[in-house]
Amino acid sequence: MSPSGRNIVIPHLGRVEGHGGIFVKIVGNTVHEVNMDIFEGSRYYEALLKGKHFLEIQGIITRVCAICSASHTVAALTAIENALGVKQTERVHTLRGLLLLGATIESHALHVFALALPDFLGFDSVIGMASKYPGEVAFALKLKQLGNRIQELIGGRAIHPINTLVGGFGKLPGHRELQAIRSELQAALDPLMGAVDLVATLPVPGWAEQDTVYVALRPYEEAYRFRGVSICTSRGEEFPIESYRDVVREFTVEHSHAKHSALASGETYMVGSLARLKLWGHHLGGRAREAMGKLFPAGVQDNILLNNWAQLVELVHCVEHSIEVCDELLAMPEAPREMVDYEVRAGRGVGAIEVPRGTLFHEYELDAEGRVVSANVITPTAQNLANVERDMRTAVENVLAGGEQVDDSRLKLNLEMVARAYDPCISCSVHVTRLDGE
Amino acid sequence: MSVSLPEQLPARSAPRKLATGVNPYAPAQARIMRVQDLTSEIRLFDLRFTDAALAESFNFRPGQFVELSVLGVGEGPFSLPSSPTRRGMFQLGIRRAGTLTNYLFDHVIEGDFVGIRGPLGNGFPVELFEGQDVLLVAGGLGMVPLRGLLHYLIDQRDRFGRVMLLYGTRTPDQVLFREELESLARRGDAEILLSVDNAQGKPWGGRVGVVTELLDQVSFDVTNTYAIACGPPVFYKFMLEKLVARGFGRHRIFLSLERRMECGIGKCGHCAVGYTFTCLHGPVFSYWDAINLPELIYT
Amino acid sequence: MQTLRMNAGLLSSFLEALKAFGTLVAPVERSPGVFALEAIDDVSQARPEALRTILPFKKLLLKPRFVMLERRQGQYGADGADNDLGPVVYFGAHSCDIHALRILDLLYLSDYVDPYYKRNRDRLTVVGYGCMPDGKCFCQSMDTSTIDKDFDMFLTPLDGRYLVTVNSARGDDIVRANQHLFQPATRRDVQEYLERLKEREKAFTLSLDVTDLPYVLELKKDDPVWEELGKKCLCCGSCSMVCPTCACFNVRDECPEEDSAQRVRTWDACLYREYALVAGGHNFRASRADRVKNRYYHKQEAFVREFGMPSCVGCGRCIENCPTGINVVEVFQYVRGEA
Amino acid sequence: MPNGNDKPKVGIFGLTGCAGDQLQILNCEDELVRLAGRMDIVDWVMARSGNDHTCRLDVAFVEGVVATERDLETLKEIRARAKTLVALGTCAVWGGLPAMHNEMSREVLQREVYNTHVQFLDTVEALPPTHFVPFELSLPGCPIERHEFLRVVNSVLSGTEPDLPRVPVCWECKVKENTCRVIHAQEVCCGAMTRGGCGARCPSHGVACSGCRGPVEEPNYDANITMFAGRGISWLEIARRMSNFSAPVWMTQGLEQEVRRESKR
Ligand SMILES: Cc1cc2nc3c(=O)[nH]c(=O)nc-3n(C[C@H](O)[C@H](O)[C@H](O)COP(=O)(O)OP(=O)(O)OC[C@H]3O[C@@H](n4cnc5c(N)ncnc54)[C@H](O)[C@@H]3O)c2cc1C
Ligand code: SF4
Ligand code: SF4
Ligand code: SF4
Repeated sequence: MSPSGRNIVIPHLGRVEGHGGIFVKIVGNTVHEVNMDIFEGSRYYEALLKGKHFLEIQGIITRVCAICSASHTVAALTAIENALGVKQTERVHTLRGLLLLGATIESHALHVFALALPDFLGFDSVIGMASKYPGEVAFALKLKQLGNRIQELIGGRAIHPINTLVGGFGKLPGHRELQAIRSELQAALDPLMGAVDLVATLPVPGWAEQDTVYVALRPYEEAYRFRGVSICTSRGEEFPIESYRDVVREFTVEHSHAKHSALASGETYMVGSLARLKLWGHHLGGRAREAMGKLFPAGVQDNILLNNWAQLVELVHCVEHSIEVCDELLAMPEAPREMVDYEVRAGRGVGAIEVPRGTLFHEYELDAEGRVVSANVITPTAQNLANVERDMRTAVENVLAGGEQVDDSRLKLNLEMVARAYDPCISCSVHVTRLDGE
Repeated sequence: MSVSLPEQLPARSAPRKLATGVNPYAPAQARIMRVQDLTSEIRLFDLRFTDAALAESFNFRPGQFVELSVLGVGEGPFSLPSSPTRRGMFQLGIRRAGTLTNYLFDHVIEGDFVGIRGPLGNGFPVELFEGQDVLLVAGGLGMVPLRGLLHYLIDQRDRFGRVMLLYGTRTPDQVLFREELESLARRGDAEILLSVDNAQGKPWGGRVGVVTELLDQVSFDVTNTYAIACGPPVFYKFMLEKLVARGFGRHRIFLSLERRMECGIGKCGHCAVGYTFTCLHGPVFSYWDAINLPELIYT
Repeated sequence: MQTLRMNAGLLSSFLEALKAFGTLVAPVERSPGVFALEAIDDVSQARPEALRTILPFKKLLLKPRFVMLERRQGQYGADGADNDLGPVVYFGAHSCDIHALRILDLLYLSDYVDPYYKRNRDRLTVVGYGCMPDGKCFCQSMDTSTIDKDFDMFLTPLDGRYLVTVNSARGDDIVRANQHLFQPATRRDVQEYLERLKEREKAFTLSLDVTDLPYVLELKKDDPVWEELGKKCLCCGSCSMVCPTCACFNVRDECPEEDSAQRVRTWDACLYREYALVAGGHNFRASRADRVKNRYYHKQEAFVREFGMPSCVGCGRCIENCPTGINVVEVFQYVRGEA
Repeated sequence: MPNGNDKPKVGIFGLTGCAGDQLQILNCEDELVRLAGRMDIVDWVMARSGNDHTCRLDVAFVEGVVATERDLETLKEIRARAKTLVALGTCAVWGGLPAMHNEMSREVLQREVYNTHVQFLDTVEALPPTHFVPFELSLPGCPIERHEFLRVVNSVLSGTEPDLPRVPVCWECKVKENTCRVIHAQEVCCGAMTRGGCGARCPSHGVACSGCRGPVEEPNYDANITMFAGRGISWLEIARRMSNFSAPVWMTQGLEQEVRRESKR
């Protein structure tokens, strides 16, 4: 191994959703090149949407990514309804909220326990981890299942919901089912806090620390929420959602099928659980607040590895909040179906929501017959990609600065841990597009 | 030697019971005693019921069949190539064709257990054949049910007149029970003529040509002979009319039909041709009855 | 047979009383104008006058899908426990339904008795209800518009009361356990019943000409009409699923989990492509036209030859549930060259 | 299948797709732990690191479409390694949404999406893997249904071929006694053309089937189209609903012409 130059290549990153690799070129103790190489094929869904009827959008766009299918569904419906001027009823708003909570429980449970924790505990997969931590793994799978059950109940299916319609729902969940889900959520809280205690004992390495700009939506009410009213940065700026294109600047890079994003200032930034916690963690209450105290004893630090811990805090919040939402729904009378009437008209609408991996933007422009004129989707992973590369660079340099001989496998693990901490969703990331205005 | 056979009941009659159990869908366990390859694609399985009483009492008519199953894999109807004159054991000649049969070939060995329901179907009306000449015509796998009948006739040789077998396959290596048939012919128990479509350069003492041509090789007294035909659809297409052309009355020709079957007891409907359930009213029909079915027999 | 009367106001007490004899199953309204047979607790939900439920009573005897035989961890399960519905009281059977029940009995209780059917059949109490036909009913033509056997009780609605026919020992048990609900029928009741009968006979608007139908079909075996129908039919099987006398099933083995095996029985229809397919790929009814033709021949030709009556009871379910609008009555008019 | 004590080696692969079928496998939480004891999952990038990318495989599952040259290479490698190859999901079996009917050409799509001069020379028209190599088994669904996947795995592990129902969605829909979307709501429901197994999920939620599981064998497209048109539904609407999945199989010539004619008007 020549000390002056070496390449670290991870051809196919494991335990992430989609297909990507990492290439790092090191000369001496400095990193010359960092590429998160995304070779996922494109499916061009957004372009294929052009000319489609708005009622088709959800069924198509949800299939950008399975893990995020409920999130894309809600974002798309919000954008379409904004374009058409459809007002959500309170029940529809509440049910969609529960759907998002279910999606977040499932996604976070999968990521924290099955994809990220094996690194911290020294296993190559959750299956290996199950041999030493059978109870924890079993609980995590139960929790993930519960997230799926919520999505099944509200969306009709755990992946690619079908019950979610523009203006309402095909079929509403009955009180019996809601009650059953509620009691399972209640039962999950204590073991979840047990997992928090276990994770709180794990040391978090410092080599990934770095000052970062965070972006998240301001919640629609004074509480920790996944739907918001404006875009906020950790530097105190605030922008209306409709101007998201001016806040989030996309650019294409040679080495990747996915576009990258930066702020207007040219700075890269991070969206996701850590960003939300940094900006709105003070809204948390109950057990979630307790969990945050345990996992972030010194407040939210700028270390991307802590995103895993932030997801765990959010898991507690989601379980707790889902119980409250179930109660709200149980207080409403049972009904078979809920749909608001609306008229088809030309319009443009944006839907922005906080999804497990960060802020997701959908925008559609419809013509007078309801056909798609333009579509634009900006996913959290695409927004994070530039920051991922920046964090990887720092991580490698910090480790090398330690002075000792560091072999490739150690560097590879560090790089993978950074990538995984972002919980990247590569399938989503390659579908960033803007259709209009050549 | 004379054996009494189960009665041929009219279909849609008073409730009746299956030898293998009160629940006609539940199989009785049988053990595979021996497995022999007849050809590369057809195997002969010797079976015996685990229940000793059932093993001894199991009686059937030539031409009847059983449903063989492996729970979790599948079930299928198979004719009995053995004769009720030989008790205790029965045989099945099975061709590799799909899910169940693949499993039988790839995973089932001597000593294993399978499920059997039966006997099913009407079987050949052997009482009619007494004192008469019997002409068996088989094509391909059609030899399987006819071999049971052949054994039955030979085991009670004095009750019947001439016993003739005309049997055709595509190639010499597809001739089922070849040695056995040759030795029966040598002993003079039956007049047996074999043919192949193509000898493929292999040693072959029989004829070369389609099986229908064998009919021209023998002479018979059609007023005193029953013809029993069994083979694939194309075989019927040519053979049956040829028999009629040779002077056979349609009611003197019997054949065994194949249809998709799921239950074997006249309930599931799959084998129904009109309202005739191949499994219950058949699979043996006279040619006259068969042409009166609303769908052609060989489609 | 015994004839009684019951005050209309007592219907819910009567239904409550029926619960003592098994799970009460009656038509309920699923969505406006769409009915299904369901087990009910709240007797006010019962809509016995509903002419057709989507699925007929046959689901109370053989479930659309059940496990016939099962082995788990080497242990064999009780045969068909999955299809054991316990005692059921079927309220709201119409005359055509009861005729259809007879046809199923003919199939399942002769020769080899189907034990899964029989177990539920033996515990099925049938309480009929007099209906008024709509434009899709043609039971009159099929000679199934009235019934005089194979039920336990039958309620015919008259003005403010019911004429109650008791037709079995079990029906008698029900009456004896609820003496207070019934009174002897009067001459006026009988008179009104007869008037209603006449009115009902007049109410039919749809009729199917069955004159010599089996032979007409025999003659029309190779008619191009079947090709035409084959082009129109979706082969979705809906007509067979909803038909009270279509009783075909498929058997399939499954390994749902490790160390477990099941033999599963599901409703099937001769319209499905795989119905007559055998190993090696030969299909005895490969063309859609043959499959459609088979359904009509089975009901109106073959069954008649075998049992002296057709296996269609004229309930109109297939007319109501065919998405593409194939209508038996029109089909036969077409076959006769009348439309 | 297992020889001696060797557990069968299994690989799970995703080509270009949404990973829904792999996720659905992960969603078999309880069963997966048990299955892990009976088979050795040696190559599954989505769920583990440290995979063996070269060994022989007893069973391989492939999800997604071939959308890049690299996908095709990967597919061929998997085929060469695997004894039993199973196509997972509608994308793998039929092409699914990525092969959706749309009149835009691939080059236009690329330009529309990326809006730059970046060239991705390796992207090819999305086609199902079944188009390129032979498969032993196909399991459609978007995503696949858990119970069907487990049945396939259990059958394959016990050395037999799974026998999955091949009846249309209408079978399940009728059995669930749903209100028919065609008859009672005049909607374009693809149930009669679509292979069942989902439990008629959409009609059971009061939503017409969009055909996500791909066609049954020999679907009667023409009759379906005629039926919808006969119910007063516009050609555009029919095409809108029918062209999403398994296209271009579902876009019959006749329908395409009618749509063109109608949109000109
Ligand atoms: C009366 C009768 C006698 C038969 N005798 C013999 C025999 O002696 N030897 C022999 O090798 N074959 C015989 N067959 C054919 C044999 O039943 C099929 O080859 C066998 O059922 C195929 O099953 P599989 O699971 O391997 O094939 P698959 O194609 O996987 O079959 C699936 C299911 O379809 C049904 N099925 C498929 N093919 C047939 C068929 N040809 N007939 C009836 N049902 C079918 C069965 O229920 C089977 O379980 C006979 C068929 C009939 C009707
Ligand atoms: S064929 Fe149609 S009308 Fe006749 S009994 Fe069946 S469903 Fe009713
Ligand atoms: S709703 Fe769709 S799937 Fe259901 S019966 Fe009607 S056409 Fe078939
Ligand atoms: S009903 Fe149709 S669209 Fe819905 S899940 Fe089933 S196949 Fe897919």
